[in-house]
Amino acid sequence: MTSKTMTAVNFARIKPHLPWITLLALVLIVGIADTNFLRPVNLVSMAADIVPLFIMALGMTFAIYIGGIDLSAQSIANMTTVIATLALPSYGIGAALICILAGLAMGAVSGYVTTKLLVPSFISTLAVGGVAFSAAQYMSGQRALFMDATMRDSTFGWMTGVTAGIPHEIFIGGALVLGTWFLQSRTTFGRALKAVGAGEPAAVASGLNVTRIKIMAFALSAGLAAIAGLLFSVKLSGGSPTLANGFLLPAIVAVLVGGTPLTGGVGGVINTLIGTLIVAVIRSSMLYFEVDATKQQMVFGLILIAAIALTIDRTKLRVVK
Amino acid sequence: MSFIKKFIEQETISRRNFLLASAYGVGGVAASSMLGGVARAAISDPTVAWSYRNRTNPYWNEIVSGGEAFIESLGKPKEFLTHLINEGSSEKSLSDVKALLSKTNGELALAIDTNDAPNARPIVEAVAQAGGYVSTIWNKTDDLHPWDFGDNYVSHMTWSDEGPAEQTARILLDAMGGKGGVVHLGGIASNNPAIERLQGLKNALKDYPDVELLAAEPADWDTQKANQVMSAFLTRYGDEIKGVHCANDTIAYGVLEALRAEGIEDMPIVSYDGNPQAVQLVAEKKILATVFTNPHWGGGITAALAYHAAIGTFKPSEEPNAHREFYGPAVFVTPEDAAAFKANYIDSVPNYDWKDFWGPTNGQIAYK
Amino acid sequence: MYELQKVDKIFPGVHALKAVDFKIGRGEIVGLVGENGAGKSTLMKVIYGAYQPDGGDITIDGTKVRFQNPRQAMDHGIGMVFQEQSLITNLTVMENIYLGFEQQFVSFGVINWKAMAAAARQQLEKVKLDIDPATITSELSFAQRQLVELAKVLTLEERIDGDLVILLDEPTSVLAKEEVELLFSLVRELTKRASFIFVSHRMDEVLDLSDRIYVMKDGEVVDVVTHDEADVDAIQHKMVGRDVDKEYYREQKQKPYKADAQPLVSFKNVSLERKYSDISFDLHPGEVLCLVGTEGSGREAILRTIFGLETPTEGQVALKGSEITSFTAKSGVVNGVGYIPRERKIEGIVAGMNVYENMTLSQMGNYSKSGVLSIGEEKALARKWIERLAIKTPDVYKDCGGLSGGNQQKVVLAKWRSAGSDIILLDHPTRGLDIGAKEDVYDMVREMSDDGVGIVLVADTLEEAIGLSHTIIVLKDGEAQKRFECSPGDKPSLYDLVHHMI
Amino acid sequence: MGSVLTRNVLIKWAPLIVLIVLVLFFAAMEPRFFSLRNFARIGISSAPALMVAIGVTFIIIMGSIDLSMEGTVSVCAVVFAFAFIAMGGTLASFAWLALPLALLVGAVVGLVNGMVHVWLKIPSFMASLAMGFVGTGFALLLTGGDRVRVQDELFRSLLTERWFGFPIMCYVALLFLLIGWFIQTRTTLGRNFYAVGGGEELAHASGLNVNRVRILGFMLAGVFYAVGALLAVGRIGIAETATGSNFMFVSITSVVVGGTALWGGIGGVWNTLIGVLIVNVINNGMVVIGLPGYVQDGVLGLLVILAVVLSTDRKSVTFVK
Repeated sequence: MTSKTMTAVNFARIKPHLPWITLLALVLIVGIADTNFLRPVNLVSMAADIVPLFIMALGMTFAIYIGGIDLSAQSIANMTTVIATLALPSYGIGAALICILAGLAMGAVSGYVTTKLLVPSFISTLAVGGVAFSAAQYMSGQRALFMDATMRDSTFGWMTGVTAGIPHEIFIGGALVLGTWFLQSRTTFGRALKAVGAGEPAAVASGLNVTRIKIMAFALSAGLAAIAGLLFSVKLSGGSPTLANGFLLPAIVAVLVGGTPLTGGVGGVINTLIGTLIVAVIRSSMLYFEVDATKQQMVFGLILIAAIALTIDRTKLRVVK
Repeated sequence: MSFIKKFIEQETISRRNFLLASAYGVGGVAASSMLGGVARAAISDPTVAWSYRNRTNPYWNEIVSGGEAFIESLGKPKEFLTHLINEGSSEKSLSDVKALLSKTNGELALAIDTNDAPNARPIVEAVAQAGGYVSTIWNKTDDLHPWDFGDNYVSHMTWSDEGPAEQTARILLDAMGGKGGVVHLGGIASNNPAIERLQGLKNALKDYPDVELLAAEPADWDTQKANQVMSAFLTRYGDEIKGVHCANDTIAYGVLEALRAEGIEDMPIVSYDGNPQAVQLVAEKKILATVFTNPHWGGGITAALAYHAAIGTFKPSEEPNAHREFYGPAVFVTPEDAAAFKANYIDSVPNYDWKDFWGPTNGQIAYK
Repeated sequence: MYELQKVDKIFPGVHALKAVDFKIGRGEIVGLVGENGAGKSTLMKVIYGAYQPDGGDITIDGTKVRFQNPRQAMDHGIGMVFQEQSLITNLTVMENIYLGFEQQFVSFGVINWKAMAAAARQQLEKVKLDIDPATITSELSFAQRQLVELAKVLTLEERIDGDLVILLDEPTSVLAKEEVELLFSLVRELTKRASFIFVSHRMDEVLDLSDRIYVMKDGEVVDVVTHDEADVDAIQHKMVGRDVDKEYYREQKQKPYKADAQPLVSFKNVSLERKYSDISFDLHPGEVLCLVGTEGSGREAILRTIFGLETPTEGQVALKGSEITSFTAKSGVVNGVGYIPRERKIEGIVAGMNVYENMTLSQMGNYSKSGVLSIGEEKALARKWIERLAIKTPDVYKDCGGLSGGNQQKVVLAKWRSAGSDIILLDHPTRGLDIGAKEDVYDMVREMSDDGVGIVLVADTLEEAIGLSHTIIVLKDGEAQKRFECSPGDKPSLYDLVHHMI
Repeated sequence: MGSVLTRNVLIKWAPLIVLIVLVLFFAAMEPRFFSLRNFARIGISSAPALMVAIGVTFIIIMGSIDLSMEGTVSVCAVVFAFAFIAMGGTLASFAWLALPLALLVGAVVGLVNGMVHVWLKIPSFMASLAMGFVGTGFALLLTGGDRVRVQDELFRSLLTERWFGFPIMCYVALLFLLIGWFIQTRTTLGRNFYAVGGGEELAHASGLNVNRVRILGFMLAGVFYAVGALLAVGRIGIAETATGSNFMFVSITSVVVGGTALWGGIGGVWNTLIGVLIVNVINNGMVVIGLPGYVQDGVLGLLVILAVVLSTDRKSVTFVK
């Protein structure tokens, strides 16, 4: 074997690890610039703060994993901040259940419209998101709503508490990533998702109920978006139809940077975990490098291009569209 | 090479903190102390930061210019002010503040609009826990008060928009001759100022039985959206519209252009915020009135309050409640005084005394 | 004229071409045969410029050339007619013909459609195709499209001064017999203007058409024979490296099926609008039932109906005696139907999933407890079937997209057989496979029959259909024309079938 | 044969029929909707959106997607306004040079976008999303957040001067629509978009320089975004970082509603015209018939799903993502 092919083989071996190598490199770069960044306190608190966004990205992963997209996630999170705040006084912990069910239902509608009415998910989820946003506005009476602090703490205090120096958000995020990882890699549903993402016609020809699987994927995506909204609502102790604004694009970016491309069947929830952390680090790095306010967005875009260029595994992409 | 020197210095200081923090972590010392809760009397040289929505809005630009003017009054370059831009995302707002608290070890004087009211509590809690100082404007929940946080939550300033909006509405309704239809184009529907400004119009309408509120639609503080909504209003109500009540100046621009497209030049319009461009339009009588909330002063004084509390110039907990929660100034701008106003506030920015914290304010916040 | 000398091509881990010498003279038709993986397609890609050789020289009329891309090869008169349908179906015929070479019809940035149509009509005349060049390609039949592709390559004639070399990669795979003959007569006629390199799995066609035949095995040219010396057995021997059984279709292993047992599949006057009408048959355990007909005669639609992908508009379908009311793939699978589709890479395997994931895809319920997969059991199953069907794969973790065609087919077969499917639908199961792999498939068909599995077959060739089946139903335009019983030694002739097909 | 023909004809005209039905519906609900002056208003709000949508139409025909339009529009608008004012501030002076300059800037941004996508082999969704951040960020850097007013009466005659009841900007949009149509039907580049969308690998094997077509496609799209930017500035007389806001989802929705398929190869600029009109008629109509603001997002979503279901030839595909 020539040395050229050797390096090619070695690079192929490194490729799957590029996302976390990128993450590590970014952490080190920022850490060298300012060692404050590397303090465990800071890293833990950064991780805890990104959890709501991470949960939404986790859901988004499933939509993207089957080759679709979920643009309704942010509106659904908005809606659940309102539902959670409204339902807390009368239903207590049941409010959480209502939120998740509402999310699942909205996602199932997106899935139905995509699979049965053959409307591309880009459009169907955008439209369902509009419905969720309208619902949020209607229910909230177009106002910001507040949870009663004592009621919040007695019902949902466990979500925002701290144990042994670790904020509970991290446990929630960790539990969800473990759960979804198990779902993705150890269950028949996860396997079916992979088949649908990587080769839908073959999945059909193997007798899988592809329609149902896709609807479930969109429901799961919206369900996790609802959990993200719920957690955010508890964290902020209130709800408003615009509270979760600004979640959508970072969540999509987190999934993509993690190495789950839009072609489907590749990547997964662990990738999204890494991708979300990359986004969090890039965001903090703006502060640590004292990037000028008017330049931040441009710098973010440029780093993003570099990060995506590094992390995507092009061997799995047949055609780059 | 200076940056290397700076790096080494920084390194030496932060290494100490790093080791300290690690020691806490390893030793498993009480969790709360690990996460901050640092109590300190005063900070000699705090980082000063302003956290706001975005840079694409003239209102926030004015806020920032005030913040920078305050920094320059300290004899520092205006780059000393750290900008946290949340792009309308409460999530980013909170994350950025926490990141900055980490970076500065809590040695922070923060001025902030928390973007959405529910976001105020976690931010204030985080700053207080890290031992920083924070002053907020606009958004906060009614149950959150500076005096519940000792010195660290320095102050909250907001503007009561209902009264001024009612007064501009009266100017508008009078200009309409007290009869005909009026439309309202509002901000993002759930934003507090949007709600108050619409309420102001409704209050005024009680005294004008012959004026009908034809419609009130949100235009999201956005010029282009306002333009489209106004166009549609013209179709629906046509000549019935005798006046337009706008929730802010940016909306008014869109409304003016929609009217201009139809060749309507003399429609009575009032707006809010008192941006330079709007003041100019008031002088030209294209807009009948706007309300100047002096964002330049607001931006400067909010940063100044947090800063001076941080360095110990005054002790917030020893100040009366009226000095912790108060209304900001509101100045009416009408065609008669627009020229004078422009000369005083816009063409030459006044040199404010950034230690006169409460001079121009409008009394303690009252809750309904 | 065109010559390759000691050409090498190396991929990571594979020496794909080993010092290949190849030449073609003016007006010659050269056949290229070899098993899958012998290096035919690599050689062709080197010839038309898609790959650059790692060693050796390419010369045209003695001058050394090196092509960076297909475009440069075209500029030297080398064109390719692709195996897969390579016309872009949403474009018009003339746009396809001149794709990438529109510039000649452009003046001041504007395409002159009339000039292009006139030129395209001229090209179509060369292949004796009388259609409007402005027709959208998707409206053409497969045979017409194949001719358009040839016409497209023939545009080189006007563009290039020197000689032409045209590669034909499996041009006959979608053509009916008489269409093949038309194509061959065209090719012979065109040798006045061009040389051809002809690649096909159909040995008879290669022998029929070629002046010389290159035989490839393991990346090497193992023999070159002239038309007159050529002998099918000798060539196949060289290709495979072993004797090909005279009893190619395993006719001697054909056993009578259990005609008295309850039918596995029963069609009673079944119709599907615009696909087929009034079809009736019974499939018994151990029976191989072959559906014969041209493309679009309704063969595939019947298979898809049995599997549950199509819902018939009339008639009754019963699987194992129970009538089917809801037609879904799921119900098909539950009733023991296994579908081995023609588009192996698209519908057969999931590229990107490994061997065991593919094998259990249709039967995950058997390898899971309340939705949780038992991956250990899956791997055990895969190892068992890898051994049983001699699937060539390094391990069970290998991505199926990276397996050869024959091994992919075996994985698909293992998927259904391991799940205990006893109704197997085979749609062109040997398409694109080399002889060795084909024989493996024929063996498996017989083994399944012996096990009492009922098989519905849509064969790649008529010979295959005749050789393998117990029963043949000839279809034309969606209607059953004739039913043949094919016991060993008493099989219908090709002519009998063709007579009813057209 | 007859039934096939009518089905094809129906599919071809379905988007127009949807548009007509919508117009009649709103006219029935509120007769004032059906007036020349209101149609002119719809025309004004449609004109900039149409330009942006035509730009992205070409990209979508190629089977790619472009999410960079918000950034590109902002950059073009801001550069135009600065140059216009610096060079004299009225069309009667050399400031007219700012118009071609804006188009040039659009082309350059599109070029960079295309190069990032093609050369770095990053899927267009991600590349253009990141480039959108860069564009908006660059516009912010230029303005520092300020708004730039363009008050020249001559330039503003785009809005104020009317022929046959419609302002000049509608005719400018029409002119560029015809140019787009010309590119689509009569130029090599335009036809090559369809080739790439119909079968990228096949087109490549036919000797087509697919990468070049892609990059040129993004460049062309950039030029149309620039025209959209000029009309947007002409409409409100202000250029700012937010000029490009909200164009992304609206333009892609319009393209899909018009019957251009997201998987490429089908559709064209006339479809996009109809799509843009459908979306703007809905937006205008909802306000005109007095629908409360908070339900408008939801109703828009539902109507968009309905329009896509009715106006797309979805029989040609077996599944949709």
